[in-house]
Amino acid sequence: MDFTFSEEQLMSAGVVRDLLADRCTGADLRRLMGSGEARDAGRWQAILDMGLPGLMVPEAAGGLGLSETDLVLIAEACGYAALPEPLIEHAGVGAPLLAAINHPAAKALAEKAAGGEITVALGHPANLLIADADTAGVILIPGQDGLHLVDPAKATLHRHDSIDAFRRLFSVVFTESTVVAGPREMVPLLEVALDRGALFAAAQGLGLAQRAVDMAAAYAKERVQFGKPIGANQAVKHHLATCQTKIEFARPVVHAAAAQIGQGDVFSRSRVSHAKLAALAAADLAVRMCIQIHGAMGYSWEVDAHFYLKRTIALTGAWGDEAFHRARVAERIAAAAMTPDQTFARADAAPAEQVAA
Amino acid sequence: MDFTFSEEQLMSAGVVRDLLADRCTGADLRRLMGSGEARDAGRWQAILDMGLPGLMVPEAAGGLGLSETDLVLIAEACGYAALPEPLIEHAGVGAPLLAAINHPAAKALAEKAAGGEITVALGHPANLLIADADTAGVILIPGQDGLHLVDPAKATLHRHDSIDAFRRLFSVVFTESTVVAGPREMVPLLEVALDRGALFAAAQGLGLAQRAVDMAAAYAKERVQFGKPIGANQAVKHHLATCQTKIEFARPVVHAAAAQIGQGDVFSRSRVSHAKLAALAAADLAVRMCIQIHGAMGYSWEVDAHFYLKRTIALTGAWGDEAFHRARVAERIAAAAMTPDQTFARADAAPAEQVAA
Amino acid sequence: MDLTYTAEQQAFRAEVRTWLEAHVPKEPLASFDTAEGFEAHRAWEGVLASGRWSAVTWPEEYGGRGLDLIRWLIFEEEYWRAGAPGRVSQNGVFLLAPTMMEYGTPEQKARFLPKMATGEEIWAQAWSEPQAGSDLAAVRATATLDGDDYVLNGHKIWSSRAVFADWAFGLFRTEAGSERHKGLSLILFNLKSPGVRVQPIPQIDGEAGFAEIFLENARAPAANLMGGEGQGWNVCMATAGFERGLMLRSPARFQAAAARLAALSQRSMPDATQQAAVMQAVMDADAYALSIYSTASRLMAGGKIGAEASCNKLFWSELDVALHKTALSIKGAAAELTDDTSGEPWLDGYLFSLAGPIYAGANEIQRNIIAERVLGLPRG
Amino acid sequence: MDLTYTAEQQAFRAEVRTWLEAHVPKEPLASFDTAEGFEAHRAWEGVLASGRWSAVTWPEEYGGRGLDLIRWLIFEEEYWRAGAPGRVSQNGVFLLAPTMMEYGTPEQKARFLPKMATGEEIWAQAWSEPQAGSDLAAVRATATLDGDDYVLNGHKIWSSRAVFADWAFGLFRTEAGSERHKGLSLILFNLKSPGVRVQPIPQIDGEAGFAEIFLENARAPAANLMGGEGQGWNVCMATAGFERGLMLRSPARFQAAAARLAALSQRSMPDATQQAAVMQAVMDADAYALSIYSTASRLMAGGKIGAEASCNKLFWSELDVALHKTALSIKGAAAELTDDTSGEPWLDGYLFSLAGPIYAGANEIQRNIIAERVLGLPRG
Repeated sequence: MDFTFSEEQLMSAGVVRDLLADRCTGADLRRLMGSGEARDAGRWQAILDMGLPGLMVPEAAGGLGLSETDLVLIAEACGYAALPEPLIEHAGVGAPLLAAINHPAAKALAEKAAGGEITVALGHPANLLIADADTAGVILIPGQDGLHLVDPAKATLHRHDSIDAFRRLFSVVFTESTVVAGPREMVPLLEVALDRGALFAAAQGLGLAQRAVDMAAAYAKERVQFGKPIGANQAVKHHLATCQTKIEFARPVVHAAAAQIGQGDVFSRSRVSHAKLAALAAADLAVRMCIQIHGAMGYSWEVDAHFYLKRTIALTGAWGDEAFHRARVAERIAAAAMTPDQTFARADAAPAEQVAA
Repeated sequence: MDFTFSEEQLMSAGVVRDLLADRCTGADLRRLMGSGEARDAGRWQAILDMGLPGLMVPEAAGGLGLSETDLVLIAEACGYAALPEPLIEHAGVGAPLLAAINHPAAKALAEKAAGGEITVALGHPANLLIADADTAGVILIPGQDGLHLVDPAKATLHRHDSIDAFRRLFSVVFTESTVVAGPREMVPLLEVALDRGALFAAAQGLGLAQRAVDMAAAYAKERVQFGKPIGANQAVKHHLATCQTKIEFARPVVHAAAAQIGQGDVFSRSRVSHAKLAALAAADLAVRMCIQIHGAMGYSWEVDAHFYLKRTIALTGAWGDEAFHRARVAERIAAAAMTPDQTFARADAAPAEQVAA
Repeated sequence: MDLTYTAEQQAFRAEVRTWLEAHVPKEPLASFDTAEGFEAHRAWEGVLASGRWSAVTWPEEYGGRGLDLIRWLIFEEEYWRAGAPGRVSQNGVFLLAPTMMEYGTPEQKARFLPKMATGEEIWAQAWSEPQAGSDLAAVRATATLDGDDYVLNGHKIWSSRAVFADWAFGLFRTEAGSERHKGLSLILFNLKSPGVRVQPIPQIDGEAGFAEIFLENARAPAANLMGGEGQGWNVCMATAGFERGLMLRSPARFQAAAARLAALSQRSMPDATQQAAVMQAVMDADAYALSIYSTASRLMAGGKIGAEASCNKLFWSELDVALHKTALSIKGAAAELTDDTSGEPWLDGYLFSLAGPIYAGANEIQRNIIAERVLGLPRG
Repeated sequence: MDLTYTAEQQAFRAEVRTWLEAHVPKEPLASFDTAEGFEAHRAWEGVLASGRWSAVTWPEEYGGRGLDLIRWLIFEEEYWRAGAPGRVSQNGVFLLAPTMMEYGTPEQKARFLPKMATGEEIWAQAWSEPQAGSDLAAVRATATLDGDDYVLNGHKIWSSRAVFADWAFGLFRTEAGSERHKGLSLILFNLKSPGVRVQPIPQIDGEAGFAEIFLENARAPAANLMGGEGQGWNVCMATAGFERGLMLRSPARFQAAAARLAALSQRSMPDATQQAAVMQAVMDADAYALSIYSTASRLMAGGKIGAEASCNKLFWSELDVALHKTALSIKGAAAELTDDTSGEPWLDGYLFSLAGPIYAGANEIQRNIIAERVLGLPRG
């Protein structure tokens, strides 16, 4: 039982955080939006240079062979910066999914995906549309007959606008494709993808929440009304303390979900769902409070709060909406006893009674 | 459309409020509790002298022939004082029920009930037990074969303890009784009783909520910590402002429910239920905040807050619990359109289209 | 107490309904925060005025119908029931006009009210300044008498509708060196006059719902002073009273939204949490309506609007956020889409609701007011 | 990161479970706020101590097992799973002892800790005074050195367990004329000694869970000063750190309550609102447990407990109220009955939960602390 991150994990996340603090500021976001381009080429290259796209791809497939626990803090950092590029969906969901497919057409692309030369977009029943399909090198789309590998260049993409301008969502129509996994193989692949998608949405939610609190606290220290900084008012303090508390009790759930996701049982699924619910609820409250504390400023385009607000709205509905994740928590409650020794329950664990015998 | 009380209604409530401010203080409550008696004889006599027990009994049956609208402010005043005597259950539910029964055995007692010579206790399916059965002159108990009129002296009463020491709750076993209403007549009688019971519980809840806020505000003005009255802290202000807002938006619902209760349709039932939910929710928050603002004092027996807390707990579960009343609101939502012109909808009203035609 | 409508009130409702059915545009107008939408909404104000429905509570001489508050509520219910357009002239008709009725000169009323009623002149409010948000008394903009004119200088901000509006009413310091609440005056000025520069401020949705107003030696006739020199704070507070009170947000608006939410919920498969939230939203919208009916009755019986009106703002703004959040939660993965095919603008409504707790006195200020003026707690 | 228990940790859990199954009283003990119940709980402390389970994290020399925090958590999980009695010696074992380990003299540790571990001496805390509640620095009680003794005078209040306890630890002003945080000292005194009068204070449930302590020239040996004269505030804050932190409320307590709530819900017919609340309670109890595991791991890896520990108190106290409120809501008409036949003390639990947001630093103070120390907002 060790609920701490390694030095390496903390350090990698710190490097990403520093990179994004430097290259993913509000001004950077506005410039990218103005350009109409999908990615900031320089920032994306810097991300590729860190080897992040292949972080969760097995070493045999050209990746770093690391796990969700190694990516979760990085995902927080990306949420903190509201990163536009699809690093997390690619590195956390698409690339490892592609690498897990036992089919030559997939194998042929897995190394490129690991290196970040191409990104992988995924159609998933939990999502209405396919994110970043236009910039992807390959799109995976489930069908009745299995998982289709689609070349974006040979498909028809129709963009749907999200309130978050950096979300590039598409409906995809295709005629040419390769079925790379049969219906039965596809199911577990999609299950794992959903859990990962939800986990990393949660992690980004944590980052968004903390960013909103930090931004509001910074403003509250500076903005003077009635002759004192507004942050000296208990109302402002207590709003932010409530937000910070929500963050503090979402964070360990997200981290535990990352560590337990591999169990793939009712307990780990419930934990992932709890993580997503708690982290996005924290983000929801924090971004609203951030806007509120900024007053009319907070409601203006000029202040960055709306970027965090919109990303929060998007991630709340992505990779399983609230009702979906609450249902998974309800399943766990119904599935087995919840005595206090069951915090880290696993479906395959010997009951404690047997250990005692 | 006139949503105001008459001068007489306001005045009567004022008289009751003054009477109870004088004769139903915290010290009075403690003295009564110490005595082990059911009622404060002097206070009860003063209430009888005002003619309140027969307020809703028809004049022909010896009452004042008034309506729920005439009693609702008085019920608020009784809640404000956490009155131990069963004035509201008797005057608002028991006495008019007895007077509405078309049977000689009931008629024979109705006038006594109107004069307050005896009180009427009622067994109702919405309640687990029968309140004030021991001091009642007559108990009405529904059965398979209709409504039984029971003489308490000839029944076996077993008291069950409520957290509210002034709630006298009994299970009643009887062998002798008179069936005063057949099963079919009984149903509407019990429906009306339930709505009245819930309405007046709501009104008392409003009173409890306002008492808790007033008490907390008074303490917050006096109690000094860190060199200033604690009421100067925004946290205390905002807690109480939130409570007061809940009261302000429960009160008109309770008053509207009193005015509409006679409709006896899905709309008026939903309004009564909304009133009970909103008023008791306001009371719940207000009593907890009252305790919180008093600090450790608030958690002590010496401060009166616990009387209001306990009455709130009792009234929340009485005359239909929260789930019951939410289900009635859900019924109304499902029953008919909720366009903004339907605020005062009635089942028997001609639709506006027809009025226009 | 009698919560049934009179035959006359029912007939009035029928009249309103008939007129609206004949006149409400079948397609929603473009947002009034665009140039095109603003003019479309201005034209709708003209249509309303042609039926004498644009300012129903005003005296007839200025284009109103002299309706009592209950009929105003009935009108609003029918207006929202019909899905009629938002009111681009709200700042004028519901905020400035009641103040002008009380404090304006006969000349001001004759000059401004009729064109306000027809939409010929649309008004913006110009109260806040960069350093005077919640702390409105920190106003620095000045008005200096020069002959028959006030010369206006300063920088107003968060002025809603100002991008396209014709006139504005603002708070100015008329006494040099005065501080806080003293020495302020309410002055009406033309937004198209020389020395006035309006700079749109994009909101979080990208639309320019409000603007900055830069005043450099702009001029307003001295006759445009309202309520007396140095009386600006009191006059302004009277306006704020109306604003927080009845007319800023008519209950029908929230009841219409709650009804849409209930319908959305009925055709979706909400989970337990969402069902609970839908029911709460419906109850809260009703409670708000009942409260306003109650206040309206009290006012009609000669009572006064009190500090408890601060509770209104708090209640509807929080209800509005919760209601729209619930809708987005039910929409789930579709919540983020701006081209949502259902035609119900839940996302826009949610973004708009977030302004509610901020403007017209932030909710933190409202809670202070309730605690201090209603409950008598000491100032901090 | 590895969230699986080691074989040793699993074996430890099995050992705890086996011992508890053999020793936990089959019937619940009477409340420790009654004379009879207090002695029954004291006896249970003796039974725990006989198995060396009464203070598992203490060093072995004082009666503990020197367990790390993960094993402490495992012990607590099994303790609450077994439904074992509440800990009457909590003030001593979990509050005073950690402070004594850090600030006490070797003589103090040898004198006090072993008897604390066995329940022979049960401790009360004596911090608050009538004018020093949330504002603890307003303490007025004095301790004046007279020969080898401190002479204690003053009036302590809200002293939990003091009605029947043997000893108390309290904050006294040792420097005459000192103000606020200066000149305070932490002194251990015997509640049975002359000049000490303990007056029970009935709580809202009628039981005397706390007491006033009147000190009139009571004496405590100078050797009972802990942490140095004038160091009382710092020592006391260290205690508060532990209190708000890990040990005041072990997560297993809330998980056990949440499990009971889920079971209650499953055998009742909760409506949508109640179902949503049950699920939230379960998630919150789990979140609290995960947070404490995370903190425990960090501390074991050499990290420090930080100001974010203030979040703990806030979180568990609000969770506890919501959880019990939900249970009462589900019980409906039966909620008010004190002789509820289900045998689950939801009503007692609810009343008890209401003390949570008040004691050990009211939640308002906790929010200030979080805002000022964690987020760096300016003091008011």
